[in-house]
This record gives sequence, structure tokens and C-alpha cells, in this order.
Amino acid sequence: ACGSNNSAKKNSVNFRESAEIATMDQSKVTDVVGLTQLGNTEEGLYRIGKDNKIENALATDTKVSDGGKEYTFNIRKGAKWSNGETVTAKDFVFGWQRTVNPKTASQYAYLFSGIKNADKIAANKANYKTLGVKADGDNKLVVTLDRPVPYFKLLMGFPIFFPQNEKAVDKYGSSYGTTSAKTVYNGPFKQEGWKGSNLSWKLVKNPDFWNKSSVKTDTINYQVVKDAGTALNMYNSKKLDQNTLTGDQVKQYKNDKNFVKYLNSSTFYLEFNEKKDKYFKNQKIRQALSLAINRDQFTKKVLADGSEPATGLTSAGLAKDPKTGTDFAKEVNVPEASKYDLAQAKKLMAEGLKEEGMKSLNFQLMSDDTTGAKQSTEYIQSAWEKIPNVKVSLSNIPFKNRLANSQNGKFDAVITAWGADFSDPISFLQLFTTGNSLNNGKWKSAEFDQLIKDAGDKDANNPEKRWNDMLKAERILLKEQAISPLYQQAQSMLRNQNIKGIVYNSAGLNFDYSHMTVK
Amino acid sequence: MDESKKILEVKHLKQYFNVGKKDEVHAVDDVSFDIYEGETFGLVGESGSGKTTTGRGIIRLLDPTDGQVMFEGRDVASIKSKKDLMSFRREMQMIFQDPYASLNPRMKVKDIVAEGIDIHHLAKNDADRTKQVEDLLETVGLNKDHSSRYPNEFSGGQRQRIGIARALAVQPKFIIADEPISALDVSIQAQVVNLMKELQHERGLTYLFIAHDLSMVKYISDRIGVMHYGKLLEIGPAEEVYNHPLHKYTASLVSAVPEPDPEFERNRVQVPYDATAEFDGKPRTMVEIAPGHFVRATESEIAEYRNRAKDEGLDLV
Amino acid sequence: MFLIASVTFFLMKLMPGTPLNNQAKLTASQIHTIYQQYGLDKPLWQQYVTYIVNAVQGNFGTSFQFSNQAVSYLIGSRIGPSAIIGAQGMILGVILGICTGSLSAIRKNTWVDGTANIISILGLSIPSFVFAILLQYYFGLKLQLFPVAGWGGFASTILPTIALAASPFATTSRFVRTEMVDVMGSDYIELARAKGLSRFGIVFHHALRNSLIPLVTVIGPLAVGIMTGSMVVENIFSIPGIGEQFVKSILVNDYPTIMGVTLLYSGLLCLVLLITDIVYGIIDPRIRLSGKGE
Amino acid sequence: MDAEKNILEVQDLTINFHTYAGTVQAIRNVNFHLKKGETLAIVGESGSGKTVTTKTIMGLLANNAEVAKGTVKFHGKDILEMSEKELQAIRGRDIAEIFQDPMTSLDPTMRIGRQIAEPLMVHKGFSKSKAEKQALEMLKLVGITNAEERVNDYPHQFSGGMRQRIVIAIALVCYPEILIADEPTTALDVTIQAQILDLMKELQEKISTSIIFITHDLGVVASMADRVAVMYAGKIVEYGTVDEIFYNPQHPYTWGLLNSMPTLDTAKGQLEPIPGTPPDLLEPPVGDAFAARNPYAMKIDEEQEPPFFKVSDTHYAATWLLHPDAPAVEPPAEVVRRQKIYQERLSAGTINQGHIHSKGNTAFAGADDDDAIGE
Amino acid sequence: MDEKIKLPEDAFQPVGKDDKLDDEKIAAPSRTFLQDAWHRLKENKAAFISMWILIIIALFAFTSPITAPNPNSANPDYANLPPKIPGVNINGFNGTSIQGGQRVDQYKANNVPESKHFILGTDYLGRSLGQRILHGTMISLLIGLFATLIDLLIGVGYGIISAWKGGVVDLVMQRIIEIMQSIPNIVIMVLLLLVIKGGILPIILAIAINEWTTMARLTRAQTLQLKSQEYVLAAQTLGESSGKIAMKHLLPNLSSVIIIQTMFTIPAAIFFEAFLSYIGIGIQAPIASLGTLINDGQRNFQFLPFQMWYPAIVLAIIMIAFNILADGLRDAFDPRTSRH
Ligand SMILES: Nc1ncnc2c1ncn2[C@@H]1O[C@H](COP(=O)(O)OP(=O)(O)OP(=O)(O)O)[C@@H](O)[C@H]1O
Ligand SMILES: Nc1ncnc2c1ncn2[C@@H]1O[C@H](COP(=O)(O)OP(=O)(O)OP(=O)(O)O)[C@@H](O)[C@H]1O
Ligand SMILES: [Mg+2]
Ligand SMILES: [Mg+2]
Repeated sequence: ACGSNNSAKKNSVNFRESAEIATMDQSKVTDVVGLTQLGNTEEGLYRIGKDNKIENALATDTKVSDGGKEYTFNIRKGAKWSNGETVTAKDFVFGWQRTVNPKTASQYAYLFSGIKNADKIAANKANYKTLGVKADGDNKLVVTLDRPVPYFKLLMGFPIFFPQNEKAVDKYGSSYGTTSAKTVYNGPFKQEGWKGSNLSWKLVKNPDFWNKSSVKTDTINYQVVKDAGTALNMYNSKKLDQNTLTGDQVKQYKNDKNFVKYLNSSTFYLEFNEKKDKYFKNQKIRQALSLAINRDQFTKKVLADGSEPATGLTSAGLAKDPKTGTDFAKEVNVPEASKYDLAQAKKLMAEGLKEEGMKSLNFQLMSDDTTGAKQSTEYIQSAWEKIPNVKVSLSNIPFKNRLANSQNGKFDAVITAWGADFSDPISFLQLFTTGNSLNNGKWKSAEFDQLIKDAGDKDANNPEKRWNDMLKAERILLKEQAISPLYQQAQSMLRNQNIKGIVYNSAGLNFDYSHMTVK
Repeated sequence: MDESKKILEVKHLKQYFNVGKKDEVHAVDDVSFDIYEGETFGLVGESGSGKTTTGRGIIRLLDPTDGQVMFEGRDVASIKSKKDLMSFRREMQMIFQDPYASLNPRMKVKDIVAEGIDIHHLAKNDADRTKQVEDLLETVGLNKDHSSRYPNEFSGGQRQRIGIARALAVQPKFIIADEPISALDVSIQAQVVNLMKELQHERGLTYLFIAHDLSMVKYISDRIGVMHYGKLLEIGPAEEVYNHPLHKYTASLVSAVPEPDPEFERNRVQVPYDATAEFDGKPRTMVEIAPGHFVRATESEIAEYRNRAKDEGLDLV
Repeated sequence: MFLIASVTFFLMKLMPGTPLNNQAKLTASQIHTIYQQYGLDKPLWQQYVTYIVNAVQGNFGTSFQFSNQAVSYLIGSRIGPSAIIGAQGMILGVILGICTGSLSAIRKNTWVDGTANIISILGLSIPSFVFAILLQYYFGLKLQLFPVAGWGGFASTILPTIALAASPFATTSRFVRTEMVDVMGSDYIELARAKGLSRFGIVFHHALRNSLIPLVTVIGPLAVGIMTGSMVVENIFSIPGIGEQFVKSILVNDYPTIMGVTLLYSGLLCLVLLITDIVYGIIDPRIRLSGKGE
Repeated sequence: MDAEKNILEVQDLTINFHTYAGTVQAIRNVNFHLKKGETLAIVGESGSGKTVTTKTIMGLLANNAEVAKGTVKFHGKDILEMSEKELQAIRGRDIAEIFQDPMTSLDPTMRIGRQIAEPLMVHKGFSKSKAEKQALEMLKLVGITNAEERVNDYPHQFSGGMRQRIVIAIALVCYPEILIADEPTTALDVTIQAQILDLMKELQEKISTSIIFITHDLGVVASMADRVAVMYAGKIVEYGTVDEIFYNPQHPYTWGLLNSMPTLDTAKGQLEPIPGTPPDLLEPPVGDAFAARNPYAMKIDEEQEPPFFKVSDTHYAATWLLHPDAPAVEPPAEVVRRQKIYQERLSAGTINQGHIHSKGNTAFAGADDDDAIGE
Repeated sequence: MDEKIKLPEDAFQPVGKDDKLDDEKIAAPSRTFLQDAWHRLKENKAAFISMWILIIIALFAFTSPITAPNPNSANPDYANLPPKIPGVNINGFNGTSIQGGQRVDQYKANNVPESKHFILGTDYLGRSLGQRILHGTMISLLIGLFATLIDLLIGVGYGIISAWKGGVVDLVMQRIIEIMQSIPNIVIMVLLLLVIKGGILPIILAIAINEWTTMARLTRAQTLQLKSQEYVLAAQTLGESSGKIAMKHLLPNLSSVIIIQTMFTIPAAIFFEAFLSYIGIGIQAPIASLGTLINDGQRNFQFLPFQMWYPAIVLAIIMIAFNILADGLRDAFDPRTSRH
């Protein structure tokens, strides 16, 4: 199917995915591939345009009232499902209720937190029908929140919050979204040829889409190619129009005219297990280790996939100061947290060890077993071992094992990453509150906790104050070197130059092809 | 012969293989015979008739399915203690058929010969061990230069003599020789046979001599037992069994032996044998027809055998 | 099979990992409900019994990776391509192997033998992923003779088939050679020569048949080789097959799928071994008749 | 020699094998002939070159063999010079062979009917059905009961004796002129052996084939042979009619053989073995190869190979003892006994043979033996 | 027909019986079975050369801690440099490679000092590929050797016991092997490695577990044969204990089978490790094995082919050499082939 007739139609393209679609069920989706598919085949209240611009999609206008705790959306008339039904406000209510229903076991249900009763439902303390969402007729949707959620509109661009067609879901039951045929669409494209686990399928222009005139591409052929070398070969033999590159490949192609790079809003950082290893409680030791890493060299020479050195926890380009428009990451500005200074590192380490009464440091660095992760650990190991008396062993294990070990505190130091679900710094910062299950290093700061709390309630409706709370919090985090930021991941690809108009967002739905044109 | 002591009594020995499976084999079925001290008892029969199995049952390489083997008045199966077993292992020895398979190719001749000496700690020291080995080699007509060589350097007859030396090393009383010459060339066979006879003479050995070459068995044995399909059909003095066979099978067997004599061969008539009678399921026992001459027979067949014995000019019991 | 199922089940349970993809962001009760969905909340023995009972009915549970996708369905939808390239690879490898093997046995100690030997040793010596990558690079990309990767149409099966065939080819060729050399030295070949048969007649009527019968016994190992190879080859050529699925499942700890595929592989292997036994009995008259005679 | 035509003549045959260890001189200057309808037995101990001789006749020598010298003439045509194609045409049709081990010489995967039919299909161009019909006849001839039912059985369904009959059937199915039987009964029990030997004799009469019968069992020789050749260490040391060899042997090796076997009426007492072991053919000794084991050896035996001395027109022996200058020796008792029988028979006229040369005028062997001395 | 040749006077003197019948003397020098096999091996040129190649490779590999002390010292500034041998100006060995369609001197481009060169190039962290290959070869050989050693211990012991005890014991032990074999080993290994993820030891164990059944079966078959050999029976009739028989009679005679199988198992283990590396559950970084090196190399095969070729060639040579040597040993140990 794919690639065999790429020249037949002018406006068809061949794309690669590096993994299969796990599901097309909005309530169940967790994987990037599935999310991208849903983002391009379904339509929600908004589409998030370039630079996180919120554009109306099914919502024609929105009213916010009650101190940011009630949203009323007017729903577009005449939008259709691919099974012929009309898209109504009830579809939103159905879809949302279905997602929060504990029986559905949606892994993204937590994103509903903040909507009235969502937390209670999750804790099985309230019926899912009590969720704060109501349809007022076919064309009006009212959402009530427990507390103001400053980034609520951004969430609406995320496929989890898209409507679902009750009829279709009922009809297919638990097999809804397990194949192309068992899914209904209301978005720019319809999916064809996905049979559940196969490696190729396609998206075709949806003739029933309300905004079909804006869709300029007829067909997107997909092929799953897991092996990066194979994918590159396919791209080079013109079987693919776009291909994501690995670090080594980037080195070769970074000057290619077809080379494009996107910075993800995910940050890789080091966590030190302060609970298991007392010496990591020593700030000097943490700082020494951080200072020993030359992030510039690391990203340019080792990863070399376009990733950028991270200067803080929150990734660059995620959010802008509501007043000045400065990027959050830039505004934080704690250079010593990501500086390279080996001499200083040696000094601090010597002091730190002395304070701890230790002669040498001997610990294990854990990370995933992907190529990139292995290269990272190898590099960091060699960097750290430049400090006298530091001995590091490596453990590269599968992602899930790494996660489990992190959460159970079975590690010394770990390279971990966090990707924002929505474009707000809080998505990163809340991780390091005391008691958060993802605060694997068990770093503690009362001041930090307080600031985060304020940003969530006291200052929720005051964007500037909230912004400052978050800035302060991250500065504390970095100054104490609670974590050691490493790099912000980039996605580099080769893309045929005649493809234009792809919208990229670093958080949430990454790629939106609804405006894509092919020459 | 009656005066001499019975060294071995085999009583209703049975050896079945794969019992209970569809390929059950009655390799040895109700075999009884005695061997007297100092004699050579020959066991003949065609291939697969159970001769080897009988021999191995006697020396406890196999555990009999049923029956008894009495060696010097003791039930071999009842030997339990390690010490008794070891002394039994010294008294009864075996010489094997295949001169190529019976010597470990990775051991030097001296170690092969000394194996029994080592196991039973018969040597006081290394020098004694060496001396014993050299004596043994000399006994079997080899010289001491051979002791540091490997078996593959020897011819079949020499190897067989090494095997004999190994058996002699523990000074046994009773030796089971399982076709010790059938793999050897005619001209060499006599070397081994002569050696065995000499040794019997010098050391007062008793032999159970297994073979399918009737003329050689007759030549070396005092008494012969004839086996067929796991059963012992006839026992008697060598001359008598050979020249005056009572059982039809024996007669057929004897008539088939080719003689190195063209004139004889031109006149030879082979007596055919029909084995179906053996499978009629009638109970048979060994019956003494002439003195020391037994035939496996049913009650009703006894008379017939007596008649034949009379025709052959044998004294009846 | 039962044993295998049990062993894999408990091995799996030793490993960390869950159906959750972003466990990190969930609350305890949410996790609990999800566990409930997969039946992971029950005591181990209960899970075990359920698993075995279901497995007997052909239900291997639900994939962690593909939500709501039954493992049995996954396997079913993936087995086709694997079977096709597996069978093609096996057939190609075995046939080529028989040819070179017998050729080199007949021309023993000549340059033909030497060359065939080196080729088959090479077949054993080059890791399949290296071989596959070379094939892809030179025949797919440089020469553009065949599709670089992907699935669809016979052309796309050619390179993977060749890559898969390497190991059975090498094994078969070496096996057949040894057997054939053995057979050629046997008495009945001597008798066939004494009958005045031509070289060709001897090889075809006597030697080949006798040396091929034992080949049946290596089909089991060959099948294992194909399975192993398919994991690599399917991955490199992006073929929607079981092997590719298995590797993926390993990397994402999708236990129900790992277990399902393991059982499938074991089952297949058992089946192959069983068929081998039966076929051996059919084509070797010695076994066929002695079995019947009893 | 004789007026009768020799269908096979082997002359000066010398064969070496090249091995890692060196060159094995397996056959050294062997001469013999075969007449129509007769049975020539070759006896000799293991390794004396019997099998190699037959393989040469079949043109089936191992590929490390080198024919250093000699001819093997079949109807006057040298087999050693024939192409593989010509050889294939002769094998199985004109010259057939029976092998020693019936358990391994049949193809385990082919029905026996087909195996017997094969030579017919190859040599006579018979169709499969016709060939198999004839094969069935042959099967009956060799005494397989229920032949009709059994032609479609496989070898493993037969006992050793039956299999040897089948092998014989294969060999005889084309009515060959020469049948070579290389120890056809060594692997069999005496009773079966007797049957097979009888069968062969019977068939020989029916088909009137000549047989070269290889064995190391003198009893079998006595039963089968018309003429006997005794081989030792790659040479023929004595040949003559069966009566001459058994009743009037001349070579000490033949003496030793006869002496070391118990016969039905050997009295108890010592057998006389031939001492020692055969020589290593990698480096055959100079002089008489048997000298080292020969109690009657003389100095010359260690220096020069003996030529053939003629005993009668049909009887020659290669031993210096027959040299007119050699001292008279007393052969072993067993041989003396046999010679006595010989004398009796001779006078009774029950032995027919050529003119006897008394020891006094023994000449060096005839024309075909003139290479015998001084080599 | 008179005598043509005068024979000397004393020609017909009988030779004294005693001095000439000393026939039991053996002239040939004494040679053991192993010496014989060694001799035959030497005649087999391919096998003999293979053996030397292996010895040389092993020498290089095992001295690598001295000759190539820094396989893991990373210098990202020198990453992915192509091979450069000073004085050689052949593309592929002069430090140049094609980048973006042009041949670029990577050493210049990366400001590598004139004096510095990597004969086999560098990897993604700027580590010397040559050093890493030496080191990796050592690790691979170690894995092969130790896996085989464990395999030997389990397999040979198991095989001997199973065959020697016979009866029910044998039956049960054989069933176990059959079960082991009807599970695709690769799957078991993968599962095992998932559970005990990490270092060299688990991999060695996993490979040994994968391979021992073959060894056990071979040993068993051979032991069954030996068990009925008459020299073993002879030892039994002499009263030798089972343990001693195993040591004195079985093991020495099993040795050829074991040695041959070992020669096959070592490369198989090395090969398997490479496969595991590809699947992504191989040995832990930064330790290199040939498998991980090839796997790292294959990712960039399109533009840095040397990174795959060199370790792959070393692996292939090792594999081929082992296989040819094993074949040669099999022939050498097989008395049937003692003559051509
Ligand atoms: N271990 C065994 N298992 C099964 N059957 C056996 C076993 N040993 C011997 N037999 C069978 O028992 C029968 C008698 O065998 P045995 O070896 O005692 O005969 P034999 O008279 O010594 O024959 P041969 O003259 O060939 O040595 C044969 O049918 C043989 O196949
Ligand atoms: N292919 C060969 N390569 C080397 N030597 C060989 C070969 N074939 C036979 N020989 C040697 O030639 C000599 C004669 O062997 P041959 O097989 O003819 O003996 P034989 O008289 O048939 O003995 P047997 O009675 O054991 O069958 C022996 O020393 C043997 O080792
Ligand atoms: Mg026996
Ligand atoms: Mg022979």
C-alpha cells in the first residue's frame, strides 16, 4: 500500500512513524502515534495553532465567568461524524464522562483534574456522571471547574478532550478504536487501513469535515519503520517524504536543505536519590556532579541530534511571560545550575566529600536502554570520572523498569525526562513538591512547596503573580541543584521541501497536518 | 568329573529386556547348568541366542530377571557388602570378544593391565606394580617394552593377550571368555587358545568359553552347552555332543560346520532344523539321557531321545 | 506446553512493569482501577489459574501496548507475513542447502567443495542483522532492485527471504554434506556402483534419498533459527510479523503479548517437532514399518 | 596353460595406496586367471589384499589407490584401461559382486524388488515393470519364501541370511560371467552359511557363472573351491586345485594355516599357531614376507623373494623350500597326515590334476612366472 | 630351464628359530591418540591456519588491557572520525569521508592535531575504534569461553549421568531436555535477560542455558556408546567404581566429542551475544563486545560504514576460523579419516 504509488497523486505524502498505533480510542490513547492520528482525524473545541495560539474549531465562541471557574462554549453547527451523525455538545459530555469513568481506566483521566468532581470520581468517591460538564441543548457546552485552571483552554486542544460519538462507541463496545473501521471521525482526515497492529495505513481527506476547504492534502500514507537505518534508506530511495533522524544521522544531514528541527518541550535531567544515598543530600556534591558535565559538548558532539543544552527544568519555548513576553526558561536564569566548570566541580566535590566524611564516591547511574540513553550515560560517566575519587557504574534498563526503579527509590542517580502535557511551566514544577510521586530524589523545600501551592490557588487568576511564583520556585530548585538539567530534546527530521504548512506544538498534540500543503 | 567340586551353578536363569514394553526380549530364558572346578565349559549357539547375556548375568554385569547364580556355593545376587563384592570381582573375570573395543585407547598398556591391581590394591609399591605388570605381559607372551605403548599399536591377537593379562592380574579362579577368538584371524586364533589352555593348566583356572565356532569349542571344552533362542537345549561332554548330538538343533548345527577337507565337504549333508517345536509352549526341562548328557525335553519327548541315544551307541542313564 | 506456559508466566511476574504508560501521572486509585481491568489485582495464583484456563481456550489476555487488543488477535493479524517469509526463507534455504551440500559431497575435496564450504560457513558467520542491512543497503538502496523495506507484494518479500534463508541454507548445506559423505562411503553405495549404475543414478536413486531422510531431524533447529532470524529481519525490513512484534513487546514490557508469542513459538516448535517425528516415520521405511509391525 | 579359455587374467598386478603414513604396497605382483564355470577361492589372512584384488577387477578402487603395474584382462580387454562408462557397462552385467556384510549392503530406503531390478533396467534397458517381474523370479530362485509378497518389503524386514540371498539375487540377476563373492558368509551363522554356500553352488550350476570366492575360512574353501590361491602380505604364495592345496600343500604358510585349525578329528593337544603378526605393508620386508614367521625359514628367505616353483601343471608355490638345493624338511604332523591322504587318493585315482613334478626336476615356474626370480 | 642364478652356498641354512621369531617388536615410534590427531590436524592446512589465526586474535585480544588501555576514554570532540593511517593516502584510510556529497578531511574539520590519528577511526564518543575492537574481542571471547565452560560443566555432567544411570533416571533427564528444547531458547534467554538484566554474567548464563542441551545430548549419546564398550565392562568386572570409570574411561574418550563441540559452542555463544546486542538486551555499556560494536556500527552504516565493517569482519573471521578448526578437529579425531 504505502510507498508503492507515491507519484500517482500530487498531493499525497508518505510519512514514517517509528511505532505502531496503540489505539484510536480517545479515552484510552497514551501513545504519541495515536495522539497524532487522533489530532488529525478528530476535531475538538480548539485547534492550537502556531506558537500555542488558540484557534476556534468546534467552538465558535467561549465565555469564561465565575473567576475562571465556568466556561461556556458555543458549538459549531453542521459538523458531522463520519457515520453521518451530527456533532453536538452532548458528544463532549459523553466523551468526557466516558474518559473519567474509572471503568474506562483512562490513563489520561488525570488531566481532568480541576474540572468539578473529577478528582472525586477518580478516587471512586463520586459517580462519573457528576463531572462538571453539561450540554445546554445541542450547541452549548458548559464546563464547571473546582478551581481556576489557567491553562484550561490549552487543554481543549488535546485529543482527550475531543467529543466522542456515543452511537459508535456503543456499537463497537470495547473494540472501539481498535481498527480504522471501528473508529468514527469528525476531523480533517479519515483513517483507512489500520487493522489493529499493522505497520501501514493512511489518512485521507475527510469529505464531511466542516472546514474541508482548508485541507489541502488528499492522502497521507503511513509506514511504521522502527529501524532508523532502514527508514533513512527508505527516505533516500524516495519511499518516504519525511523521516525522523537519530543523533548520528543528524550529524550527517544537519546541513541538508531538507533538514528541519523541532525542539520538544521535554527536558532531560539528572535526579539524585537523597533518600537512599545520604551523600546526595549534600548540595556541594550535587553541584560538583552538575558542574562536571559539559552540556555544550554533550549536546553538540554526543547527542548531536539537535538537542539543546537545558538551562533549567522548564523547557525553553513552552511559555512566555504574560507581561514581557520573555520565555520562562530564559527568565529563570540560574546559570550555575548548568555551567561547566571542572575545576570548581573538583573543588566542591572535595569539600563535599570531606563534609560527608567520605574518601570516595561510588554509585550507579541509571537510565533507559535506548541508544540515546546509552550514549548519554556513557558520556556522563566519563565526565564524572574526571573528578578524582568518583567512580560510576552504569545501568541501562528498559523504560518501564527504569520508571519502576525510580519510583521505588531503587537507584543512586538517574537520567530522566519530563514532557509537558500542556504549555505551562506548572506542568514541570509541580513534580518536585514534597510527596509528589515523581519526586524520585525526595528533595524537599518548604518554600518551593508554598510557591507552587500559591500558583495553584491564591494566585491562579493573577497571571503575573502566578508567573512570579513559578519563576521563584524554579530558581530555588535550580540553586539547590535539586536536579541537574541536561538537555532539551529536539526532534530532527528530513522532510521533502515541497511539504509546507505543518503546525508544530511542543506540548500536547505535536503535529497538525490539517493545513499541510504538498506542491 | 562328578568328584570335582561345582564352582558355578546356574539355576533357572532368566534375563528379559524391555519388560512390559512391546519389544520385550527374552534373551535368556530358564537356563540351568553347572560348571566344575578346573574344567572348560563351552557355550555355543547362533548369534542372538543369549550366550553373551548369560555370561554377563553370571558376572553380575546384568541383574537377572529371575533365577540364581551360585558361585562357590554363594548366591551371587546376595553379595551386598562392598568387601564381598570386591572379592567376588577378583575371583571371577571376563575376557571379551572385540580386541579393538576391549582396551581403552587412551590408556597405556601397563595401566590397562594394572587396572585390577590398582583397584584391589595388590601392589605394595610402584616397583612392585611394574614388576607384576611385566610378569603378566611375559606370561601372555609380550615383553616389557610393550608396557608403555598404547593399544592401537598392537595387532588383534596381541590385544587379546593384553586383555587376558588384565583379567589375570587379579588372580581369578573363574574366567568367562566371551568369544575371545572369533574376531581374530585363523592363524592367530590358535595363539590365544593355546595361551588359555596353558594358563588353565598352570593356574588351575575354570573357563566358561563362549563361542559360535563349534570346532574350536569342541577342541577347547570339556563339556558343551548348546543354546538357541535364549534356551539351553543340550548339555554334555564335548565329544559326545559333537559326535552324537541328541537334540535336532545340535545335530543341524554340527552338520553345518565346514571342515578344511574338500573330500569331507563334498560329502557333507546338512541336517535341516525346524524350530517351530521350540515354540509350542509345552513345558520342558533338562533331562539326563546319557550320563552327564542332558537334553531339554517334554515328558513325551524323553523316550524319543532315549531311542536316539541308543542308536548313537550311548549308555543310557 | 503447560509447563512452558507456567514457566513464562512466573518469569513474567518477576519483572517490573505494568500496562501503564504514564503511571507517573496517575493517582493510586486510578492505578488500582487499571490493574483491576487487567486482573492484576488478584493474588498471583488466581492470576495464574485464570491465565492457564484462558490460554487453553486460546485467549492470552489483552495487550498492554495496544489497548483493548486481544493478544490472540494481534498474533493472528501478524502471523501471515511471518509465515510467508518464514516459509519462503526455509524453502529457499533448504533447497539451496541441499543443492550445495550434495554438490560439495559429490565433488568432495575439490574447489567446488571448498567454495561451497566457505559460503556455508559464511552463512553461519555473519550475523543476520548485518546480512540484512547489507542486502538492504546494496540491493534496496544502491541498486534499487527491490523495495528497501515495507510489506506488500512479492517483491517486498525477496530481500527478507534471502536474509532469512542464510541460516537454514548454511545449516542444511553442512548437514547434507556430512550425511552425503557418510552415505557415499557406505556399503550399499558400493553395491550400487558394483551394479553398474552411473554416478548420476547412484546419487539420485540411493545417496540423495538416504542423506535427506536425516535432514528431517534438523528441521526443528532450523525452525528455531527462522524464528530468531525473523525477529531481526522483520525489524529491519519493517515487516508486520510476529518477530517484529515480539521484539517490540520486549522493549515495552508488554507481558501478555510476550507470553502469547512465547507460547505460540513453543507451540509451533512442538508442532514442528511432532510433524518431524511423523514425517520421519513416513519417509524412513525402517521406522514406518517397524512401528506398524508391532 | 590350459586349453580352456581364461575369461579373466590378472597379470603382474601391483597396487599401492597413498596414505598419510606413507605408501601401502597392498598388492605386489599378483598373477592369476579364471576359467569359465570354475570357482577360484582366494584365502589369506586379514589385510593380505584379497579385497583390493576384487575391487581392482570391479574397477572400484579407492581414489588413493595407484595401479603401479599390471593388467586385468577380461576377455582379453584390460579393465584397468577402460573408461568409467565402459566399466559401468561391465559392472553388474558381466562381473557382479556380493559383499561381506548383508546388513549394510542393501539400500535401507528402497524396496528390495526395485533393488534387484535396478541392474536389469540399467544394463538391459528393461522397463520398470518388466525388470521387477524378473526380479521376482530371481527372488524365488534364491529361495525367499512368499516372494510375491515380499518383493515390496524393505531390507530391514529381512533377517541376515535372507538379506544375503537378496544380495546374491542382485548380483545374479543379469547372469554375469563372473561373480565375485568377498567373504559372503563371514557375518552369518554356520547354519545360515551352509545354506548360502549350497545356494551358491546350486545357482552356479544353473547360471554357469565363474566365481571368485574370497574367504579366510579354510572350511568354506574346501566346500566351494575348484582352485585355490593362498595370499599372504599382498602376494599369492601358492595356488593349485583344491585337493592339491588341502592334501599336498607346499608353502609353509599354507602348512601353518592348516595346522592351526582344529578339525573334527583333531585330537586334543596343542594347536600349532603361526607365531607373530603379518608384516606391515608400508615397508614390506625384503625376501620372503613370511620369513619372519616361518619356522622353516632359511637364510635366502631373508634376502630374496622366492619365485614360483611348479609342483604340478596346476600347482605352484613360492617358497625356497621347493628349490632343488633346499634341504628336505619335515612338515607339521597335520600336513604329513594330509599328504598321506593325498598319496592314498592319488593311487586310488580319486584326485585329478596335472603331471606331478618330482622335487628333483622342479623347474622355475612357467612362462608367466619368469619374472619370479631375481627381483 | 636351469637355474639362471647361482645361489650362495649357505643360502639354504635354516635360520635359528629363537633369534628370528622375536616378532612382537614394534618398530614404529609410540604415538598416542592425541598425537595422532594433532598430526592429522597439521595436515589440514585450512584448520591449521585457522588455529593460528585464532591464537593470534586471542593474543591480541587478551593483551588489550596493556596494548589498548583506554577503550572507554571518550573524547566527543573526536567523534566519528574515519580511519587514518599516516602515510597512506587511499580513501577509507586517509581520514576523509563523504559528507553531504563531498569528501571532507574529517581530521581537519574537527581540528584534530596533526599528530593524532586513529587507525580504525573512532566511534560516536570519539573513542578509538581499534582499541574498542580489541577490547570487544576480548569480551566476546570471554563470553564465549565462559559460556562454553559452564555449558561443558552442566552438559557433560548431565549427559554422563543420564547415560550411565540409564533407566528411569535417563528417561526423566531426557524428558527434561526435550522440554528445554521445545521451548525456543531465544525466548527463554530473552525472558531471562529481562529478569536479570545487566552485566556479562547474566549473558554468559543465558547463553550457557541456551546451549547446554546440545552438549548434554552429544555426551549422552557418546556415553551410551562407551558404556557398552568392552573396556568399560572390563573395568566393571574388575570392581571399578562408577566415579572412577567416568574419570578414567569415559571422560578421556569423550574428550574428542567435547573438544569438537566446544569449538562449535564458543562461536555460537559469541554469535548469540551479537544477536542479543541487536535486540537491545546485550551487554551493558560502556563495556564493548563485538556484538555491541557491530550493533552500534550498523546504525550509521550508510555514512560511517567502517564502524560496522571492522567489528563485523573480526567477528566473521573468528566465526569462520572456529568453524573450520572445528571441522578440522572432527576430521582429525575421526579415525575413519586417518586415511585420505
Ligand atoms: N540390553 C539389551 N536390551 C535389549 N535386548 C538385548 C540387550 N542385550 C541383548 N539383547 C537381546 O538379547 C538377545 C540375546 O543377545 P546376546 O548378546 O546374549 O546373544 P549372543 O548369543 O551373545 O549373540 P552373538 O553371538 O551375536 O554375540 C538378542 O536378541 C539381543 O538383541
Ligand atoms: N583405501 C585404502 N587406503 C589405504 N590402504 C588400504 C586401502 N584399502 C586397503 N588398504 C590396505 O591394503 C591392504 C589389503 O587390504 P584388503 O582389504 O585387500 O585386505 P583383505 O585381505 O581383504 O582383508 P580382510 O580379510 O580383513 O577383508 C591392507 O593393509 C589395507 O590396510
Ligand atoms: Mg555375544
Ligand atoms: Mg576384505
